Amino acid sequence: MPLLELNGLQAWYGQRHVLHGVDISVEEGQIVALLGANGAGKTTTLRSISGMVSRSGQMCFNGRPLSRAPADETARLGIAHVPEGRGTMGQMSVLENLRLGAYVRRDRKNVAGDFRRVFEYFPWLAQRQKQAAGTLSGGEQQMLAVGRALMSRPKLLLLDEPSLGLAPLVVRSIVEIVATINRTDGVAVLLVEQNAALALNVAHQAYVLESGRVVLSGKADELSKNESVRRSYLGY
Amino acid sequence: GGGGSSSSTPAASDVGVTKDTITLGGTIALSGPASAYGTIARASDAYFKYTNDHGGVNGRKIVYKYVDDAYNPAQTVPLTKQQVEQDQVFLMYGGLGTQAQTSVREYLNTKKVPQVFVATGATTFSAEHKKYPYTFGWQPTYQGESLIYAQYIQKNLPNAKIGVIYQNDDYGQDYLNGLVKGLGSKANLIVDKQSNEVGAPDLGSQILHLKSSGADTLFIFETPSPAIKSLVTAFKVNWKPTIFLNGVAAPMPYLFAAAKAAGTPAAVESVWSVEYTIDPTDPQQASDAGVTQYRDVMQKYFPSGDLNDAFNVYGVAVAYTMVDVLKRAGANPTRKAVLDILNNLNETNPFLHKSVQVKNTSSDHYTITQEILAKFDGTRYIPQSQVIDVRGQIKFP
Amino acid sequence: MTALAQQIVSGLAAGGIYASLALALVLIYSAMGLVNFAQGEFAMFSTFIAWALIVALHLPYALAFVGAVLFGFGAGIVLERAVVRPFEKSSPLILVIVTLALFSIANGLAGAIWGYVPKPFPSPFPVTPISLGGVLVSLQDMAVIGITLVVLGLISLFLTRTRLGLALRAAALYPESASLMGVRVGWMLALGWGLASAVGAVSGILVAPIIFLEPNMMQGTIIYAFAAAVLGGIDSPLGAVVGGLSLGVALNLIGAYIPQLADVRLGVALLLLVLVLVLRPAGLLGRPEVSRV
Amino acid sequence: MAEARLAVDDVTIRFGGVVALDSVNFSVTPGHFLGVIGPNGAGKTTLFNVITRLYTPTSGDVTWGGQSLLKLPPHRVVGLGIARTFQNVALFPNMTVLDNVLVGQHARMGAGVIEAALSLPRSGREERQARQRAMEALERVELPHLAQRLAAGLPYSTLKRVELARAIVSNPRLLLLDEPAGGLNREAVSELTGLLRRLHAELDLTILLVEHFMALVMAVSNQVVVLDFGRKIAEGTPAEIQNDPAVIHAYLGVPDAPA
Amino acid sequence: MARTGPGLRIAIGVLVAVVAVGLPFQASGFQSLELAYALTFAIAILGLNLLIGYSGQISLGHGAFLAVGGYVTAIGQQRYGLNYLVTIPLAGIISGLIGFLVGLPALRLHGIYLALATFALAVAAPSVMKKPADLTGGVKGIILPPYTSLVPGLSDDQYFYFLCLLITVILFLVSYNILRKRPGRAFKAVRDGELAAAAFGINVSTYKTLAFAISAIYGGVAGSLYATATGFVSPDSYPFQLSILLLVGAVLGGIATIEGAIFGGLFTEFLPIFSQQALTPISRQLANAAPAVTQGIVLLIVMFVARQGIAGLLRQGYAALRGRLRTDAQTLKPAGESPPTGIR
Ligand SMILES: Nc1ncnc2c1ncn2[C@@H]1O[C@H](COP(=O)(O)OP(=O)(O)OP(=O)(O)O)[C@@H](O)[C@H]1O
Ligand SMILES: Nc1ncnc2c1ncn2[C@@H]1O[C@H](COP(=O)(O)OP(=O)(O)OP(=O)(O)O)[C@@H](O)[C@H]1O
Ligand SMILES: [Mg+2]
Ligand SMILES: [Mg+2]
Repeated sequence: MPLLELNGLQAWYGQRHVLHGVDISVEEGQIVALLGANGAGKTTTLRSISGMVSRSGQMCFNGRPLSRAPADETARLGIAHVPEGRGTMGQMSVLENLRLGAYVRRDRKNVAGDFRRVFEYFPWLAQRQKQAAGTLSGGEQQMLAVGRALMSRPKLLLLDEPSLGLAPLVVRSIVEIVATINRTDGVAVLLVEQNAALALNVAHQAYVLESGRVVLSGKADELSKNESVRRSYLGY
Repeated sequence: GGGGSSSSTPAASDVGVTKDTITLGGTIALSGPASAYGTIARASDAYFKYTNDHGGVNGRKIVYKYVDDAYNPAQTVPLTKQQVEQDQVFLMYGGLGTQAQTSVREYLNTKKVPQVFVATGATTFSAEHKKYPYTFGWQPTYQGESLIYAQYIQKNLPNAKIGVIYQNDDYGQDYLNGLVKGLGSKANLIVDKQSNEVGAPDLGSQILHLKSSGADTLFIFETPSPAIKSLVTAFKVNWKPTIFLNGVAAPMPYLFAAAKAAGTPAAVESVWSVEYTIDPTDPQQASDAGVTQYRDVMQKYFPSGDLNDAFNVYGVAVAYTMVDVLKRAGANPTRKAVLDILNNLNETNPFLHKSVQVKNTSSDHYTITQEILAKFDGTRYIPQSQVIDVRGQIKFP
Repeated sequence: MTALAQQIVSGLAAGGIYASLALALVLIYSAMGLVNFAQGEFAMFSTFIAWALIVALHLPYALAFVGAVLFGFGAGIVLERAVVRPFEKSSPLILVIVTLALFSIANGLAGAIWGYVPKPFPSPFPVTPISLGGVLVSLQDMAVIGITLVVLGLISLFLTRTRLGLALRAAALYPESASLMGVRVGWMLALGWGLASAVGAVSGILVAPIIFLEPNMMQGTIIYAFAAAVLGGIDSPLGAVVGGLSLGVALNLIGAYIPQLADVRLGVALLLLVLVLVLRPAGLLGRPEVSRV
Repeated sequence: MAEARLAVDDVTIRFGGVVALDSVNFSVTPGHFLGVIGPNGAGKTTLFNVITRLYTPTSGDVTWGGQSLLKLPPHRVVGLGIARTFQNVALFPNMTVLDNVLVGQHARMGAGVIEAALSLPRSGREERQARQRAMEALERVELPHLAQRLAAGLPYSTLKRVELARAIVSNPRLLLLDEPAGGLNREAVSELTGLLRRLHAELDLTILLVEHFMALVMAVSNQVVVLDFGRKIAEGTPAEIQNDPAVIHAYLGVPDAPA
Repeated sequence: MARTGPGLRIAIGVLVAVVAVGLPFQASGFQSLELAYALTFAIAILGLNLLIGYSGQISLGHGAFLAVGGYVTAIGQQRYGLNYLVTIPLAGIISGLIGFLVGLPALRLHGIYLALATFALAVAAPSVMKKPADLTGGVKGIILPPYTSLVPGLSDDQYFYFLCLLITVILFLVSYNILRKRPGRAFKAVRDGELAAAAFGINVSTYKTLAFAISAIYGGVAGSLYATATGFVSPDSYPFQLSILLLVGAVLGGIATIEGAIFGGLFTEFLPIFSQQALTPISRQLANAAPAVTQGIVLLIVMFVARQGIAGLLRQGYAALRGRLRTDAQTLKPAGESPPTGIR
C-alpha cells in the first residue's frame, strides 16, 4: 500500500474549481516529482494534501483517510509542508520558527540533535538565530522554511518549489539534503519544482499536471526522455 | 384639547387619554454609562401599577411607556418625537438627564406637551419657567442643596477651610456654583477645588491635593461610586476633615460600602448630608407609613428591585406626585388642566420627609426646596436641623 | 518632598489598577492579535461571580477567588468556541465588533442580574495605611502591584519559554503557518481567550475593593488600561505594567503640579501618550513591526 | 536617448550587526543591461532598496544622471524614471490588475483630489489616457484578459508579469528587476528572456537585473556585478564572470551544474 | 450581460431614488427625523470608511470630528449670528483642518497603535471641550435654534430630511469620483502596500493625511447636521461611545464599499430602537431590564449573517440576480477566463 494515495482529488478556491480529479500515489521512501506549467495546480495539490483548501475525493495517508483532516491534523500525522511563499513567521525569531517546526514532535530529547543538523545544512541560520525572520533575505527565508520542515521529522515532506530564489550552490545542496534525508531517514518526498531537470534527477517517480489533471506519469528517468516533457520543461 | 377641570363634559378628553387609560411617555437611560438610573423608571412604573390596582386615576389606568435613550441626547430627540407624534402620549414624565432633557425642551414646549418632573436637579428646568412654561422639575436643585450647606457653614463653621472635589460636568459644577454663591462674601473660605472626569477610576491625586491645601472641611459633589472612592481615599491618606456629601451620593448603603472598603466605620463617621425622601434603610423610620407603603409597592410590583436603592425611593415618590396631579386634574384630564394644577401645587408626599413640601406657584417652579441637614454616625443619619427652606434664594444663571 | 513622594505613591497605586487590566489586554493581543473591548466587562462579570460565591454561598475568599478565576477561564474558552469562532477567519475589524457586542451583553446581563448599586468587595489586605518616612502607603494598593508583577512574571515565562506559549503566539499571528506546524489554531485561540479572561478575573478581584463592584466599574478603568497597554507596547507584558504605573504617576503629577491643566489632566495624559507613540511607534517596550520587500 | 548614468559610490549599509552592503562601487553605462548576482543574503535586494530609497545607506552615495538620489524621498524616485519590480511580488492584492497597472502611472498624472472630486475635464481626460496606456502595457505582457481580476489569487508567475507591466507603464529610463524569473518554468523563462530583450531595445532602457537563474542573466546582460557578503567581488562581461574563480567559489559552483 | 447589466443597475438606481424621495411623505415627522439622523450617520460613516476601508488607517476617534462640526455650527450661530446653512460647509472645513493636523502624528502609527491613539482622541475630546467655557458653553453646552422649513408644503422634519439627503447625495458623488480615479487608487495602494506605493510615486504621508482630512470633512459636515437635528451641543453628547458606534456602522455596512455607508447609517440609527421594539412584545420586563443585551445579540446575529457587511450581502444578491437575468448563451460560457498556462 502506498504511503500517500490520491484518487480523484478535486479542489476549489471559493467558487473556482481548480483540480478536476488528480490521481497520485507516493510509495514509502520514494521521491516523487510533480511537474506542470504555471497555474496547472501543483501548489493546489500540495495544499489539498495538507488541508489548506476545500477539497473532495479520496486521499489516504499511511492507511488513514485525509479528506476531512484540517492542516494541523495532517501535520501531526507526519506530513510536513514547505509552502509556496514560504510561510515565514516574520515577527518571530529564526530560532522560534525552528522551534515551532518541532512542535509536533513527541521525542523531545532528539530535538536538540535536529537543531544541530539543520544548522549544519544551513550555517547561515545558525548565525541569525535571534534575527526576526521577516528581515531575512528571500533565499534565507527559503532555507528557513526547509529547515523548519525538517525539524518536524516528517514521514512525508511536501516541497513547493524549494529552489525558489536560491543561489545555484544552495539549490544543489538542497537537492543533496533531500536525497540524504530520503536515503538515511526514509522520508518520502513529494516535490514540486520548476527546475524539472533537477527534480527528475533526484526523483524516482514523476507526474505531469495540466489544468488540474494528471496528463502524464511514470518513472522519473523515463519521463525525462519523453519528448513533450523535454520540450516544455527541460528546455531543449 | 381645551376645557377646564370641570367634569360637566365627560366626553372631553385630550391626546393620550381614553375612556380607560392615560398614557405617559418618558425617556431614560436603561443602557449605557448611566444605566444605573434606569431603575427609577421601573420604580415609578411600579407605583403606577399600584395606583391602577387601587382604583386608578379617577377610573382610568396609567400606561407608562418609557424607552431607553442611553443617556444620549441624539437618541432622546427622535424617541421623544415618536412618543409625542406616534404614540400620542398625554405628557412626558420623568425624562432623565440634564442634556437629554435640554435637547427636547424647546420641542415639547412648542408642541405644548408638558415635560413633567424631569429627573435632574439642574437649575435651568425650574428657573426658566417663563420661557418654557410646559417644563417642570421636581427634586431639589443641586444649587439649592448647596445653599443649604452654605447657610450652615456661615452660621456654624465660619472659620472652616473648605476643600471641594466635584465631578467635572454640569451636575458637579451646579453644586459647586451653588456653594460659591451661597457663601457669598465668604467664598474665600474655599481653599482648594479639585475636579475629576466622569468615570475616572482613581481620585488619589485630587484628595492628596486637597489634603495638602490645609482644608479641614471637605465637600464631595459626586455620583455614588466616586463619592465612595473619595471617602475611602481620604481615609487611606489619613485625612479626617469634616465631610459634606451631596444627597445623590449620600444614601446609607453607599456609606456602608465605604465603611466596609475602608475596613472601619471611622471612615464615614461625621459625614454630613441632606435628606428629603424617606430612608427605608433607617431602622428609625421602619414603621413609618411611607416606608411601609414603599415596601408594599416595591415587593408587589417591582420585586427584583433593590429596596435599599435610593433611586427606587425617588422613582416611587415622584410617581406619587404625578398621580396626585393627574387625580386633581379632574374626571377628564387635559394638558391645560394638568398645567393649572402644576402651577398651583401644594402636596405632602408620604415618600418624602415629613414636612417637606411639594410646592409650585405660577411664578415659582422650584418644586422641592426643603431639606434636612443630617449627620451620619456610622450606623444611621441623625437629623441636625429642622427643615431648611431655600425657596426664593436660588439664582439663575 | 513628602508631598511629591505621596503623590507618586498614590499614582503608583492607581497605576497598579491600570497595569493589572492592561496585562489582560496584552495577553489577549498576543493570543489573538486582537484588542478585546469586552475584556473589562469579562473581568467585571467574573468579579461578580466571586462576589456571589462569597455573599450567597458563604465561601471563603480564597475559594471564591479560585472559583471566579476558573469561571473566567472556562467562560473565555466557551465564548471563543461558541461565539467568536465563526468569525475567526474574518477581518480583525469584524472581530472588534464582535467584542463590542460581547461588551453590551456582559454589561447588560450583569446589570439585570445584580443591579447597579456599587457593592463593597472584600480584600484580604488591610486598607489602613502604613507610614514610610511620612509617606503613607496602603498595603492593599501595594498588593495590587505585587500580584500584578507576579502575574506578569508567569505570563512572560509562559509566552516566551514554553512550547505552548510559542504555539499560542504563532497561532494568533500566523494561523496558516502555525496550523502547518501542527498547532491546533482554534484551540490555541480559545486557550488565549481563557487565559486572558482568567487574568481579567484576577485583576477584577484585585481592584474591586478599590473601585467598587458594579456593572460599569471597568469602563473608566479600561480606557486607562488601553492607554497603558499601548504606552508600554501592546505586545509586551512588561510594557503593560510599566505603562500602567507611569500613566498613573503622570496623571497624578499633572493634577498636583499643573493646576491650570488639572481639570483636563486626562486630555493632557492622552496627548502625552500620543507623543510617546510618535517618538516610539511601538510603545516604550513593544517590538517594532518588521516589514521589508 | 538613454543618457543618464547610474553610479553607486562606496555604499555601505548596516542592520544591527549585519553589514548588508560593504563599500559597494559600480556604475552602469546608459543603455546597458546589468546583471547583479551573488549568494543569498549578499545584498542584492538591499542594493535595489537603496537605489529606490526604501533604505538609506549608512554611508556612500547613489547618483543618477549626476544627481544624488539620497536627497530624495522614496516617492520622488519614480519621477526621475526609475522603476522596479520586487523579489516577493509587492502588488496591491485587493485592487484589480488594471488598477495595479494604473498605479504605475501615478507620477505621470496630475489631477488631484479636488479635480477628481468635481470631475473636472483634466481628470477625465487623464484617466482615459492612463487606462489606454495600462491596457497597452498589459498587452505587452500578454495579460489584457485579466484586467478586471483582483490581483489576489492569481498565479505567482502572472503576478510577476503584472509587476513588470506596472513598472514599464511608469515610463522608466532605468528598470530594476528583482528575480523576475523566480517560480517560472523553463518555457516561461525563455518567453521572459525574449520579452526583456524586446523591452530593453524598444523602450530604450537601462536595466538592472537580479537573478539566480544564470541562463537568463548570461543571455541578456552585457555587464555583470557580483556581490558576496555585501562586497563587490567581481565585475565584467558575462563570459568573464562565468570563469572567475572567486565567483565560481562563492556562487556558481562547478560550471557545468544544471543551472 | 451587456444588455441586462446597466438596465438592472438603472432600475435599482431609480428604485432607490424613488424610495429616498418618497419616504418622508409616507413617514411621520419623527420618522423623517430618524431618517435624517440615519443620513447624518451615513455621511460620517462614509468618511470613516474612506479612512479605514480605502486608506487602511483605523480610527476609533471619529466622534471627535462630529463634535468639532457640531460646535462650529453652534458657535457660528450663537456667537457670530451665521445662518446654520452657512455653518455646514464651515464645519466641514474646520473639521478637515483639524483632521489634517491629527493625520500628521498618525503617520507614524500603524494598526492597533493608530486605533488606540485615535481612541485617546475620542476619550479626551469631551473634557477638552469643557475648558474654553466662554466659547463652548462649558459643561452646559449650547442650545441651537430649531430648524424651520424653507420650502412651502414641507414640514420642518421633512425639510430637514431633504436637506440631509441633498448633502448626502453630493458627498456620495464626491467620494465616488475621488475613489475611482487617481487619488482613490493612491489611497488603496497605500492601504495594500506602503513601500510599493512609494516606489511608484505615491507620497504616502500626503495621502494618509489627506485621507484623514477628507474623512474629517465628512465628519464635520455630519456633526453639523447632527447638532442641528439634536438642537443642542454639549460635551456629553460626544462620548467615545459615539466613535465606537460609527465604527460599528462602518463595519456593518461593509468596509471599503460606498453604498455600505447608507446601510451603516440606517443601522446605527435604528439598531437601538429596533432591538428594544423587537423585545417589547416578548417581554417588556426583559426589554427594560437589559436592552444592552438584545442590542449585543442582534449585532452578533447581523455580523454572522453579513460577514462582509450588509453591502457585501447585497452585492452577492445582486450578482445572483444578474446571473438569473442573463441569457442562456451567456451562462453556458465556461467560468474560468484565464488561460491555463503562463507566458505563451
Ligand atoms: N488563493 C487563490 N484564489 C483563487 N484562485 C487561486 C488561488 N490560488 C491559486 N488559484 C488558481 O488556481 C489555479 C492553480 O493554481 P496553483 O497555484 O495550484 O498552480 P501552480 O501549478 O502551483 O502554479 P505556479 O507554477 O505558478 O506556482 C490557478 O489558475 C490560480 O489562478
Ligand atoms: N531590514 C533589515 N533588517 C535586518 N537585516 C536585513 C534587513 N534587510 C536586509 N537584511 C539583511 O541583509 C542581508 C542582505 O539581504 P538582501 O535581501 O539584500 O539579500 P539578497 O542578496 O537579495 O539575497 P537573496 O538572493 O536571498 O534575495 C541579509 O542577510 C538580510 O538578513
Ligand atoms: Mg505553485
Ligand atoms: Mg533578494
